Amino acid sequence: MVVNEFNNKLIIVISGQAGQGVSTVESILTSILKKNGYNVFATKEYMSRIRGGCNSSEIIVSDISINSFCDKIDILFPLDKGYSSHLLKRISRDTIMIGEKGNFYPDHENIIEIDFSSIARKLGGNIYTNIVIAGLMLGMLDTDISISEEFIQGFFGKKDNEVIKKNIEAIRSGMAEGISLKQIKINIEKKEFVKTNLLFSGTDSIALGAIAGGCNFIASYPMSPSTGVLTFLSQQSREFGIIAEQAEDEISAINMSLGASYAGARSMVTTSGGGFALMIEGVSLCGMTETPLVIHIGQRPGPATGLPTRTEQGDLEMVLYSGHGSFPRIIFAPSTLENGFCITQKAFNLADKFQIPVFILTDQYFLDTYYDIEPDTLDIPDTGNKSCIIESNLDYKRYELTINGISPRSVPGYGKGLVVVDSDEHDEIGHLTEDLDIREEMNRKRISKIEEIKKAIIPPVLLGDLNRNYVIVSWGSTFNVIAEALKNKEFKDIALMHLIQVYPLHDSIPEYLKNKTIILIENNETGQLGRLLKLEFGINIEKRILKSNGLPFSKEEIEENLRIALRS
Amino acid sequence: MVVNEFNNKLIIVISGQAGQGVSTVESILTSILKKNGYNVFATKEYMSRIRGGCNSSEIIVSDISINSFCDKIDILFPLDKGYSSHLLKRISRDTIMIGEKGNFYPDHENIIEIDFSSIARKLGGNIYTNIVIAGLMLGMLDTDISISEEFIQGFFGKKDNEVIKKNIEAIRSGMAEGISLKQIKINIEKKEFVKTNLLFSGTDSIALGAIAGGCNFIASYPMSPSTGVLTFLSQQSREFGIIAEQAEDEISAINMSLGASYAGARSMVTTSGGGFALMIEGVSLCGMTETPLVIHIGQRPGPATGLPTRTEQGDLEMVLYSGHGSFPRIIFAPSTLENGFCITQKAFNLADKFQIPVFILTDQYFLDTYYDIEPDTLDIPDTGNKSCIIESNLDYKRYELTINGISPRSVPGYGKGLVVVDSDEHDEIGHLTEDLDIREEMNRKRISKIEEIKKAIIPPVLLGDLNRNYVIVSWGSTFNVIAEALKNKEFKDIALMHLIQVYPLHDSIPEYLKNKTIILIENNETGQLGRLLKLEFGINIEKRILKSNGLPFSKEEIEENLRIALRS
Amino acid sequence: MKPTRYDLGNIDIAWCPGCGNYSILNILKNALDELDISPENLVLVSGIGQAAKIPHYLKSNVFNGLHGRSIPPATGIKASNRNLVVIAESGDGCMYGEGGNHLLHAIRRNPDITVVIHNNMIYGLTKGQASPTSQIGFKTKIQKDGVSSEPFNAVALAISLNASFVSRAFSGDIDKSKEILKKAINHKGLSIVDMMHPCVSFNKVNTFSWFRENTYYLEEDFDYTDRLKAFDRAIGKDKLALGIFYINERNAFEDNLGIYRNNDLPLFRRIPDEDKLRKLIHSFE
Amino acid sequence: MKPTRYDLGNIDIAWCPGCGNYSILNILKNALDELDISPENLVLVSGIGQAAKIPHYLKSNVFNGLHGRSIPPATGIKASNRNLVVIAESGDGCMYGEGGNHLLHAIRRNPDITVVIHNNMIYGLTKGQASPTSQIGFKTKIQKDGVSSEPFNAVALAISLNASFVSRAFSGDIDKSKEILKKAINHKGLSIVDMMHPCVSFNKVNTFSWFRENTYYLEEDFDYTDRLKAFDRAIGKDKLALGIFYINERNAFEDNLGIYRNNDLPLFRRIPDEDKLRKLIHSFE
Ligand SMILES: Cc1ncc(C[n+]2csc(CCOP(=O)(O)OP(=O)(O)O)c2C)c(N)n1
Ligand SMILES: Cc1ncc(C[n+]2csc(CCOP(=O)(O)OP(=O)(O)O)c2C)c(N)n1
Ligand code: SF4
Ligand code: SF4
Ligand SMILES: [Mg+2]
Ligand SMILES: [Mg+2]
Repeated sequence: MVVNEFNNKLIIVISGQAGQGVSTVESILTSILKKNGYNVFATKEYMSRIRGGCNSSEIIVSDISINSFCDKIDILFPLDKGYSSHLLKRISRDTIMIGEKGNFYPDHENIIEIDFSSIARKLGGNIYTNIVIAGLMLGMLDTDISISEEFIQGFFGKKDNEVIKKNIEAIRSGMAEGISLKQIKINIEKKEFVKTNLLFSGTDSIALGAIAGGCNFIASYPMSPSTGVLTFLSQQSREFGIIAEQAEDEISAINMSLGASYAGARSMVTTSGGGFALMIEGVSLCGMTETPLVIHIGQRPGPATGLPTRTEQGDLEMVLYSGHGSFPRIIFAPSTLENGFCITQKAFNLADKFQIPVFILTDQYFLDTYYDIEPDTLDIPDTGNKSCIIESNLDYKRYELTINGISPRSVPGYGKGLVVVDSDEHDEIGHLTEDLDIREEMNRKRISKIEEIKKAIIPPVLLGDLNRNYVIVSWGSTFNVIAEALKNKEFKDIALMHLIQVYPLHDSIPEYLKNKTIILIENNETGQLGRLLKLEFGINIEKRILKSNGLPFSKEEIEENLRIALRS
Repeated sequence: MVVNEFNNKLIIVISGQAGQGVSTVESILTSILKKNGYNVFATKEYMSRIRGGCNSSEIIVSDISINSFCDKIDILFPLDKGYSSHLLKRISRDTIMIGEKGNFYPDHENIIEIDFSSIARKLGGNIYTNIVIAGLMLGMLDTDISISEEFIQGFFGKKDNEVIKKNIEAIRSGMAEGISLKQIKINIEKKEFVKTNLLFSGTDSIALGAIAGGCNFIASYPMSPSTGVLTFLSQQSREFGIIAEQAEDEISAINMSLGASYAGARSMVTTSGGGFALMIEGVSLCGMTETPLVIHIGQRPGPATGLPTRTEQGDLEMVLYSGHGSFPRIIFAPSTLENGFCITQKAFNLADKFQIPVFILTDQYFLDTYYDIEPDTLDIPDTGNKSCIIESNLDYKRYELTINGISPRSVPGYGKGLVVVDSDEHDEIGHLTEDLDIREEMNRKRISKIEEIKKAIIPPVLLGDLNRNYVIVSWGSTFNVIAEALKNKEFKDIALMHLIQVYPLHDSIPEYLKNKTIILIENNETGQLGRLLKLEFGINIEKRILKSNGLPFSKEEIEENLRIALRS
Repeated sequence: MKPTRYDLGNIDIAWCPGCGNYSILNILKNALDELDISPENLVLVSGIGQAAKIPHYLKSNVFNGLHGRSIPPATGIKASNRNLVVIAESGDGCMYGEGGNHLLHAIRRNPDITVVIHNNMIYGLTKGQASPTSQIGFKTKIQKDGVSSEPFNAVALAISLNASFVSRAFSGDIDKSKEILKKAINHKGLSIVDMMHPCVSFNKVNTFSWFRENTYYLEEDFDYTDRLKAFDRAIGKDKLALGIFYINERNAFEDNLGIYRNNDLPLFRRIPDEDKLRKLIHSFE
Repeated sequence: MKPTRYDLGNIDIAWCPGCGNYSILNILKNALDELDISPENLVLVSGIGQAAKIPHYLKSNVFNGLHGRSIPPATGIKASNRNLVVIAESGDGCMYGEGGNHLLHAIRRNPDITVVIHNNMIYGLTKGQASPTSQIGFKTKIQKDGVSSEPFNAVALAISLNASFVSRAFSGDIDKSKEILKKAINHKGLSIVDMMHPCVSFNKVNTFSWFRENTYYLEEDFDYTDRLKAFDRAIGKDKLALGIFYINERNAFEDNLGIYRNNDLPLFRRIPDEDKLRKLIHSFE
């Protein structure tokens, strides 16, 4: 018997048709493992359909945080005989496949046949198959059955006791199988503190951050992969006093949210590229009326409908230049889950302060990725006194000309004044004007806010010391995977400059990049951040690692490409 | 008696409330003067209202083409006592005001009082006032009454003879006044060939160019200043077999036009920035489905509704980055009326050839400007055989992979094949796919068309020889006014590089600009073309002449700013 | 015109002399006055067009947004602060053309706002193209051969969507229209007032006297709770009926929102609950 | 399922097993077959959603456009080539939600196209949010407290807009629905088929048996030229009527276009007239 030993880290992939419950296994397994003290990471890739096709989830169990997608698969659980070509490419000879006869990749040798279905049927039906598989992994790893039981109780909480009992039995049966599997040995240390770590997804991080930022209004139209934020806030609607409305279309969504903000709500929209395209006139209205708004865009590959359930960092330029006319904006792209929480919170505060649209660019990969984080990395600030809204007096002027361009903002019904906003060019009160001198003043006022905004730019995240010869430049969701790849000693001459605020850019950037060989890494076709660096700072980038087939970068892919970059 | 003498050139401005007929005087006067052999130019500025306020038209009569807006006013006809502040600034002590008591600018001395209304009333009513004023100018200049008569007959063609008679009388009365005005002497030579010159506006040039380009479908939603193109094509609908449909909104407009194009129409839309914002998802659909489309954008100042009837060159970046995902596009910005005609025609042919969106960026100033041009500058090509549409056979594949990325395009009902197009990522036939390898191939195919497109880039227009130290860079509607300013000998060290195709950029550009001091002139806030030059070629521009108060550059303003640029 | 507390003094009004919009402004001010709504508590929301300029001509809070998009912000405003009286006003092109989808779904959603459509059966500000309500055969520069689309019947449409309050008025009848408007504003839920008015500059067909000749009022005792009868009158071919067609009392959108069940405060007066947030975060352990 | 000439062979269909969409595909193919429409002459236009994938599952020309935007391209296609049979098919979210404005104005415009709405009363592809047709109280992850908006009644709405052909069908009744669809396709002008179907994955309320229990057919001799009666049936509270509600014969959009008066050719076969262009240019002298 060949014994496969896994130390410190194990990469599991579960694949199957949409509707077979790949996601269920993922969420059960990651939760229970984390509660046992294992670091976990999970991400999924899936087709744009409800049943059939081939989806997969990757789960990494480890003894330190490894929060990045890997190509390598240690153990694959195929729930079905279909594989998408991109999954096939990741299966090596060493990959152990565990599953039922008929589901294995034809020529694969490293297989362990377990008839999950028959175990499940014994328990009462095929529906327990997933739980048995989860149980198997829980048995192979060192886990405490009481934790599993408690979790299962919570997970199926609303169902009757019979259901819960059956599922616990399924876990137990799976565990028994797992414990008896002697061909695989897993040595991963558990840590006490991890048990109380938080485990949530990118979607959760944005939605939680919104709540922390005081969000109490969201109007949006469903669109993958951004819908989860709306769903989350809907679920918390009563608890936190949030109006969460599904609009008839994206145009309505942004205009409703602007109305709400005008009336004093902290409001946001969530959408993806195609839906955002429809909001662009509204962005311009936001800029013209100086109404605070947070716009979350979960990016996915285009053009048009493109690949609805895949990932890409392709909307930066569209967002940057969205809306006719000149007005300031801020664009954030969170790097980690902690950061997603903090940035979103900050977005609301800055939108309010500067009275501008603040964008948060995530992507399918970011939103669908889960891993455990330490609770105190989430900074919950004093949310009470943040609002910049003032009470108006009788001669209130919504667009009063001020030195920094920011006019004190009141809302209707708060004070004796009137709050007048207009999409036409307007005077200080807000009434429409065709006086071209006032036009120039108002245009200048709006644009001049950029100076204040620039004082608050988030500096880039830097990894590695300053005397390395190479610097990677990247942004948003690629942070973890790049940082992980850089742990490899081969790359000790490469530092990382990762941007969380992609507009306006921090002015320390050119200094850091001076006399370095820059390697640009972006999950898009043309290197949009690279173009922006060129435009803003005249920085020329020769080495570019780009990808736009709808999948995120894997750690191996980054490593491979860095090797090429170092060589060439 | 002080005699004011005007040689070679006379600048007339008529100002009045909306609804007072400023435009009527403009069109009567320019037409008749041109038919007499004078070179004429006219442009207007107006408020976003139907009655009241203050609008004005400038008419330049000259003996050589002077096709650019001037601040200077030789003679002002105030139809009303109101002046907008921007008009006031243009009135100098030398400006002669001709009009009725009460309409003059309070402290102005150089006035000629003529009671136009009472002359008009004698003829039958106030409505003849405008014609009398036109007549006055026709009398001051050397014009042939029979030409005026013939014109008036055509102009009021559909009305009864009495109306025509009265109007001719009004012209005569005005002329008599004009001839007797001895304080003004005008010496402008007439030229025989000018009589048969064409006189039309920017709007006309685009619409005529569309017809020449084979346009037979336009769906659009009214929006200043772009509506005229839809109106023109509607008027010619029967004559040229053009479907001209007013859509319920801009989203419908672009999607209807894409449907038409898919079925084999040569189609276009016309809109302005705010309406275009709503079309952006459609632009992405155009890129993804590779459906030819011409998009005309009459630019006006933003953000949002902004200044609806004013001018700006502010939409370049929005257009350039419009639509999520990567796909090629062409952006034109016509410089002159002749060019508007030719470029629009070309736009249809290139859209068809490359199966991409082709943009035409004009602006209110361009669209509302008239001047006479020689007929043979309009190149009417062999319109018959231009279509690239092929008949399909049974195994037709709409997205067949080819070397240059361009797949032969058929239309439904033409041949035995089926034409399948999809906004999702698709295979060669056109059916939706989630095969990520095909995705990469298709993405590459679409993007690769840019190579073919680059072979056909229109080189920049160059004025002045290559060894001058300064080069102005500009684009679109500013051409004439800059060229006019450069005639001034002060600027003999300044050459002009003017772009008609603003994307993709011609690769000769950096060569021309090497070792020169560049002066960027753009009618927008941030110098958008300048940014594009920086991005594409790394060209840094220090001297920038920008304007965004809603008015076009005047010749004097260009001169003044060039002087500053040379000094600093 | 009797002075009201909404008067802005000597302002430049961009409407053409003789336009029906002046009467609508008058009707609006008087209705508000009689309902005793204070300017600080009033929000007028509009889109773009000649009609849409109305908020600039009286004392009120104003959200003058995009063409076609007056109803969504009005909905957002009312939901965020139920104490405000929110009126969305715009032209027929704005509300029925560009904004058609919002009207449709707002009727379903039923926020407690009043929607006043200045219906001059034409696009005024863009100089005379057909609007959705232009009659068949109506000729314009763009509709050269005359309009061929079925005119949009907002009253019938609203009834088909089971709207909460549906009415039609004519700017020429100041008093009657004022009464209709007052009822519309007082009505809890979305109220529609299709306010017909002449455009003297571009619509030479549907003139003041055309409206006089082609309209009549629903009987005093007309049963506006009968949906079918209301529909019958709405599609009447001879003359356009004026008055209140249909009232369907239902909960307003805001009142269905969970967030107001235990807390009446408008959103801008609320402070986020940190403890709850901490608890929520801990639930991810 | 009997084989038809529209079959594409062994293709991967992305619908869930048991979904009503399969029946609709079947109904469509058979209707087309019986009407003897050749695939080359047929254009299927759709938006985005589960329903909107249908054009990929049969032999036809296809324009699979954007979410909510199937009707405008269908209109443009038919106008540009009247010889084509043009059918727009998409989900209820696509047609009634995102695309509501186009539906509204297309009914007014009346192009000769058939509009089939796959109405499963839910957003399928985006995993189960309420659609405009979801019933009051219907709960989803987003509509946590249940839908509170009045459900969208497309049949009533279409009648209120004086649509040319208005019908409702149920995917479970293959033969009856096929007959309705055939009449819709044959009808000259815009025909609406509100095709109800169960979504087995997300709509656990409006199931196959729910439809069976909550629908009935209009009588054989129902007078579909009576607009008021049609409306009465459309708003019926007890059960949903199926069948043809209303037919209003009027000219189709394309037939009103001047361009076809003396020339029958589709646009792609026409050559621009240079002489006329020269003449037009000279008119500016
Ligand atoms: C997105 C967009 N499209 C088009 C326009 C141009 N536009 C301004 S007002 C108007 C129509 C006005 O008609 P209506 O709403 O009936 O108002 P009226 O002027 O007749 O009162 C249009 C098309 C615009 N401002 N924005
Ligand atoms: C502009 C835009 N907004 C949102 C989406 C996301 N989206 C895709 S399908 C869909 C709704 C599907 O519902 P429906 O039209 O009823 O079709 P079904 O899946 O139920 O057949 C949505 C919201 C999109 N593709 N484009
Ligand atoms: S254009 Fe018509 S509607 Fe507009 S202000 Fe003038 S008369 Fe009134
Ligand atoms: S999600 Fe619903 S509508 Fe879509 S295919 Fe599945 S069952 Fe059918
Ligand atoms: Mg109107
Ligand atoms: Mg649906």
